[in-house]
Amino acid sequence: MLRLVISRLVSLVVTLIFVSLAIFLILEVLPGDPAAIMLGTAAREDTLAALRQELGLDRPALVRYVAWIVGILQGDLGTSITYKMPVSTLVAERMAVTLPLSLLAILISTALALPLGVAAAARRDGAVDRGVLVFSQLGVAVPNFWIGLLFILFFSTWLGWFPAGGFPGWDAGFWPALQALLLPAVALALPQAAVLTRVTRSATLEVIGADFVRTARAKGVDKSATLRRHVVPNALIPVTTILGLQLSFFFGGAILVENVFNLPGLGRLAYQALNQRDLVVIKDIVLIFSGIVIVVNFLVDIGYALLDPRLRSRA
Amino acid sequence: MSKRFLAAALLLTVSFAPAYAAKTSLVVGMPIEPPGLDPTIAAPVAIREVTWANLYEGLVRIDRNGKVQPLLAKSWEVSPDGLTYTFKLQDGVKFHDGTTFDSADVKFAFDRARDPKSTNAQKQIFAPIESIETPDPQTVVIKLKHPSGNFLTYLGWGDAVIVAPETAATNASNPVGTGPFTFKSWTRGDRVELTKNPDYWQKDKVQLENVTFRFISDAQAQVAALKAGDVDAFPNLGAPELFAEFQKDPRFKAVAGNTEGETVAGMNNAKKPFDDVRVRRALMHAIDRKALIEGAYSGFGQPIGSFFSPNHPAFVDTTDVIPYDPEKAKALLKEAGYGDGLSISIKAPQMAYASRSAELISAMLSEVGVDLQIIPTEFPAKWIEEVFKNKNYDVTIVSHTEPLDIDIFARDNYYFNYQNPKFKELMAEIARTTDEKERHAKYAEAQKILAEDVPALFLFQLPKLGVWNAKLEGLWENSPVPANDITEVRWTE
Amino acid sequence: MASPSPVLAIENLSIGLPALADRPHAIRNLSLSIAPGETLCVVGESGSGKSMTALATIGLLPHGVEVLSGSIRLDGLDLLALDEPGWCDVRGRDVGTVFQEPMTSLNPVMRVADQIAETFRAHRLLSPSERNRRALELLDEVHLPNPELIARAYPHELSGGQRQRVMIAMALALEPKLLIADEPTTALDVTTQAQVLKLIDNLRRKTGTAVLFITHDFGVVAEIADRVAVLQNGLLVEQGPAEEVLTRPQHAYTKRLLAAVPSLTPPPRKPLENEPITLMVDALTKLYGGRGWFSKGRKVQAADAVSFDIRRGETLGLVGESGSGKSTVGRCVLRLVEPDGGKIEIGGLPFSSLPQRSLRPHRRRIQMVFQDPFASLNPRRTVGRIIAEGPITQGEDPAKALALAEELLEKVGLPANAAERYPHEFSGGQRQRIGIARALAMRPDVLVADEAVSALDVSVQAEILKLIRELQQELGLAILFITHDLRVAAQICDRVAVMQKGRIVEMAETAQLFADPKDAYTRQLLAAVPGTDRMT
Amino acid sequence: MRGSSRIRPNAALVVGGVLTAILIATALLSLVWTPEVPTRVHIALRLKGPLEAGLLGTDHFGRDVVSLLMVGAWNSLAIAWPAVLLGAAIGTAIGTAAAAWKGIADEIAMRVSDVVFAFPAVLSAVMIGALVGSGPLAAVLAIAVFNVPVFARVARGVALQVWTLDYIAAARALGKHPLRITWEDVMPNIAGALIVQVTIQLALAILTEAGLSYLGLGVRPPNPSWGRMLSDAQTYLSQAPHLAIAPGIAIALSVLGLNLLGDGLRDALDPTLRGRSAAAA
Repeated sequence: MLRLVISRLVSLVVTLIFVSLAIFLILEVLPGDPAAIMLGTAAREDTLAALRQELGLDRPALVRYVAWIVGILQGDLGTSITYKMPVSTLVAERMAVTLPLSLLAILISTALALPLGVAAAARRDGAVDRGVLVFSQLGVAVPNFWIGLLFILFFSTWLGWFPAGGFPGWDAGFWPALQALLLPAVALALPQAAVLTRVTRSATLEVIGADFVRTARAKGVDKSATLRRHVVPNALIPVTTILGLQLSFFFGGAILVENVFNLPGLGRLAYQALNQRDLVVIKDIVLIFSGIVIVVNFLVDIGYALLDPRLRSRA
Repeated sequence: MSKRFLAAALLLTVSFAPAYAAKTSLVVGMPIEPPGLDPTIAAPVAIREVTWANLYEGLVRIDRNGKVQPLLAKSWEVSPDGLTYTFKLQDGVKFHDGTTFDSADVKFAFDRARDPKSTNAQKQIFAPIESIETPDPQTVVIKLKHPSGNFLTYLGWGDAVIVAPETAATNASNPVGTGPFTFKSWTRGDRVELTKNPDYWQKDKVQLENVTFRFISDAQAQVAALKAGDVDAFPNLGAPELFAEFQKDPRFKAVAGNTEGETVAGMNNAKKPFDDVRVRRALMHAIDRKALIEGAYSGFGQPIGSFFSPNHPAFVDTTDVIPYDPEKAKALLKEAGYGDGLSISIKAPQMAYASRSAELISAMLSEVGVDLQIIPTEFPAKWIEEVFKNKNYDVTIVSHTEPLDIDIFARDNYYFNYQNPKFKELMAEIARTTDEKERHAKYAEAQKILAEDVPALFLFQLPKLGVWNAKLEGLWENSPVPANDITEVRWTE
Repeated sequence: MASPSPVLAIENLSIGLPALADRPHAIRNLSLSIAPGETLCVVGESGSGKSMTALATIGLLPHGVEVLSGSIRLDGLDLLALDEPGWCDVRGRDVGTVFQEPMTSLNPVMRVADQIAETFRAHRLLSPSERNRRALELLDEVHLPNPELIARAYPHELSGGQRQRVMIAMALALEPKLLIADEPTTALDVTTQAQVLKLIDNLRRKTGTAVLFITHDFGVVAEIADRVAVLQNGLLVEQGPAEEVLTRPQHAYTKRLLAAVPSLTPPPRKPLENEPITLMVDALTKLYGGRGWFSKGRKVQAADAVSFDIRRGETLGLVGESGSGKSTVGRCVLRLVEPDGGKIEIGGLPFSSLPQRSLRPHRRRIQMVFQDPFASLNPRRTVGRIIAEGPITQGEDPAKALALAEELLEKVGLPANAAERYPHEFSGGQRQRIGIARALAMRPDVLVADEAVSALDVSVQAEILKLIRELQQELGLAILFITHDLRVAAQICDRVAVMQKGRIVEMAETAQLFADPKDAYTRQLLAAVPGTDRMT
Repeated sequence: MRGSSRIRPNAALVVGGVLTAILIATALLSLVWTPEVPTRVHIALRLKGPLEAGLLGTDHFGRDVVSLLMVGAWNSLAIAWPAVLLGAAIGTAIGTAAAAWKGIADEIAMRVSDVVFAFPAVLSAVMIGALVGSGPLAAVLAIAVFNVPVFARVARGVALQVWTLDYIAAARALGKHPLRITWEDVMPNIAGALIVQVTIQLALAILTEAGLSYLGLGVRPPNPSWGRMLSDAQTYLSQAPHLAIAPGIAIALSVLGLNLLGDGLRDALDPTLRGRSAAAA
């Protein structure tokens, strides 16, 4: 187990280094001078030069890369070019929206998908199964931002039940904040829930057909206990992997959904920072995004091993 | 039925109850969040819309009619040669951190702004300054190298507000000025909160206790926030297509005013075929400004024929100089040698007004045989790089939101690549002219030159679509400078 | 028939298959009965319906397969009339079941003790702590060493034999009246098989449980059965006491099946002394594992200084249990797996020292026939193309190669028009013939047959063995015949090498090895071959 | 019966095939005919509801929504197809090569695909848009980049399985070069899985394209695209909800069709179902 963790950790670090290099190189060749962008159309050459120096843009690329990485290792994400404040603070504020949003979405998606998938598989070709099939096909086909638009149309414009967007902040209280995140989270969750339902269903079906399930039934274990004790624990294994992979979709989707619902989240920040060429912020956010995805997949691997004793003892 | 009526009546009483106590808080909506809160080190308009006149004050201010008024300077004298300005400062003014405001602060603020290392976005304001003297704490004497006709006006802008040496470095995230409100908090991506400055030097003018600026970029969300009462005022609503609803709604006041934003389709005057004035005029003739405004801005916004804000006293209407006339356009194109058609491109930023205008212009030009390809170019990053810096474009489109910026057509190396010695000379004269009347006459002449020469396709003045609670008073209808001055805003009842 | 009050009585049972299947019935009008303490072997080839009978008895027929008529009575109780809770009551308590696949029949994420305890739990018997205690006792009863350790283990940590013991422990936990064993030893090595068969037999004697034992292997039948029922395509063709059926079969099918079981007595040996040595293998070594940064430790010595040679026209058998390294040796000899050391010469060609690139033109000299008739033929190519491919690769004209392929097809007993068809249109035995034709198309000097008949039913097996013998005679092939089945080895090999843990422990002429094994392991293997006392 | 002809039609295949055929037919038809010129601006007719002007009304420039949707179908496919095919070609090459040679090459290929996977697709698309200029090329590249690791993994996964099969060992024993084995023996047997993946990725590509043009990164205006129609519609949500509903349904039906087609093909081509009957064991 320890060996597995160490080998995974090494590959995690290697991947992170690759990712950070990739991010840095891409941003190096990105057209657009942050200084010129900040100062706008009225800027003069000497002002620009002064700003470039202030931002450290005149140093060689390697120095900036090393400085960036060293800074991150020391917990210093640098200072935003446009906001003139520590990126860590900026990110922390935005994270307070995106993280709950993603977690809520994952929660909704999982809470919807697991029972539906298992129920559909338990009674294959039954009414539930057919319903689930339709749901999963439609869910996958519908863009999350369009669901968001429709939600706004129905729940905000026509019914007036929910705010059309925006985020009151956690200061405004837990419920108002949660309410503002609910529709976006559902919009974000539905397509992924559809995917997850399908995965759960087929994983469950596969396990239901396994020999050991027949063994359990032959022992006299009834259907529901077999499902609970034998089928679901084994079906969960592939489902966790998909959940890990989906995280990247949740973050990617967050950019769109945050735009639709006007949420001050990390995705919007990334999009704005890119338009403003706030290189410091973009670098950090992309690294954070991909870092989270990589770390979560690492955790999924470990979790996988915890769920599956066969992997636990191997390596 | 009667039961329901009773319930409704009860509800009404309940909901009206708090309104009797004079409301002292205000939530102002803005489409764009400022990237920082120091207008003296960065360009974005949103910075000024939060801070100018609310947090920071300058020696003078621009009022809602575009006129220069005294502020931190209670009076001033200008020497006859236009080179020496002597300002008398207000007494008893304090910065939010408790330090006293005096002439040393003025000197510090202006020296900081004109320092070579300064990143002030309007350094040309300070360029003419020869020296700043502070004979006593209440007097500032500024000597200029050469006369600057608009010097006083410039000092009313956000770029020239007075900051204190103790706090200047951190103003971007923790602003300290002399204004009627003090900074309370900033939730990035969402809101900036201000509270009343208890030590403000003209405290009596201020009615509000708390002011919140909320940043809502999405138009639907702006409307929803207004209707839900989450936001009391949206001085510049992002969605013209939704503005009409508010005009009909008695709960709101909806005013379409003017901004300083001239929306123009700039052309690369150094590049063929735009070096030929016949082509430029032909393109101008091909554009139906009324339809354009209808399609791009739901009919709001004033058509312009030159590059000058209707807010300014020197404005003249030049839309008739080159009116919509597709036949004339075709004829001119033929004359210029493009009778068989012309294929050009427009680099259009992503802002709705710009991309929509580009689509409409493309459609209009196709009627006179010009194929205009649209190349989306994100603003500011890509636009500044490709269009503004490298001048790698045929046609582009943006709104120039700085006040009184007609002189950009006189600048060398500006992205239009426009060279007109006569116009340049006129601008130089204006700078030297201290007499207001004379200056205005020359501005009128300049407007006519541009209208005839068409260095850019002059389209419309960006409107200021203000919507606010009908019970609010004191908000600006036009914006001669980018600002949300809330000093004297109050709730009636 | 045997006893007035049978434990299990199946009468006129018919089981229907889904619409798309190749026949309408899995079982037709089957009647069987088992007396207390009796072992009934149901024997038949694949597809005979024997497993369906077992599954019907515990009410777990697969989706789409249904009982059409007939009755199944357990101690007088009409099983087919039971509802779901009723079935749950019967399963585990009255009928215990052991399935074929030890690798997949236990829940991989549940500890062994919990899986055994679950049998009690399902029937609401005993307290949790008592269940665990009983689980330990049961593990001990099935002779598992270290019951405490095994109880805490997960299935993957046990060997196949250990898992089958766990399965048996589980099946017998509630002392059922009937034990159903569905091919419980088929996936096991021969020595393990012997132990498990003995265990089942002992437990039956001890508890008096009736056993329904399903198998395809007459050796196993001979070892364990009191009575035998022979199934062919869902029909019962013969039934009777084991002694009678094995020695005096009545039905033609039973006779054919019994005749196809290879004898342990080898045929007379061929004179080979004057033939030249075609394949020479010297000190072949292969070590698995040790690759990657962190996977040190798990190293397996799959081949440890293996040396042998084969003469023209000779067959050398390589026998051993799973994991003995015999397949690795086979693949190393072809250099499909790169050996770590040692020398391979084919007719004087230094086969082991050539780099892969210059090896390719010489590959025709040694060819292979594989075990799995389904995985060894590319499903997307026509049979003709599959056979002609080798010569074409070696530069033969395609048209000629295809003509040759048709000739070869006839030679291996398939019609020439088979060349235009695809592999899935053929049965397992036919596919093995195609695989042989593919190898022969290269005109090889050496043929390696890796468990080439292991996946086939006995009747088919006999035909393929005959074909190989004939071809060898005609073409003078040197054959390395890898098998785990000593009966097969006895019939086809001139000499036999016994492998254990990567080494050849004994190599001798077949007759001599079977008559007078020198090595202890060889003796153990021979002793474990089932059915030796009732069949030769 | 031949191997290639053993495609069993099923409901998903039929419905998916029909929907996809309609999508492709509409796209192709838009090249030669649309009810109105899709770029023709008609300010006087702006924001008309369905049937007030044209079948599905007009947008904020008075353009005919049906015509826009039709050309949008073409543009959607014109980005999705090349992007997926490009990604599939490169990814399959990488994946099959990794499976054939294993070892270090395999390790590197998989690490790189991890890196690409770690980037949220939309974010990398925005970055590519910033790099090559937002437009169809950026969208194609961005979607292709994301498809490379997908296909590399799928191809590697199934190819590795195929490489363990005995017919590959047989082919090696015949002296075939690994490249030739990959081409003749591996490719035909992983083609089914790849085709299924192509349809699924096409569906995803249409979704991604819509997302990108929603953010203003796809096809250039005035050339219509479904995603941009949605983003334009957002500001007119209360006045003209049909503008938001029509393109969404177009996207959903296209994606649904391709997904169903993929599922149907998977069932029809599944090698585990082939040659296996429900015979008694």
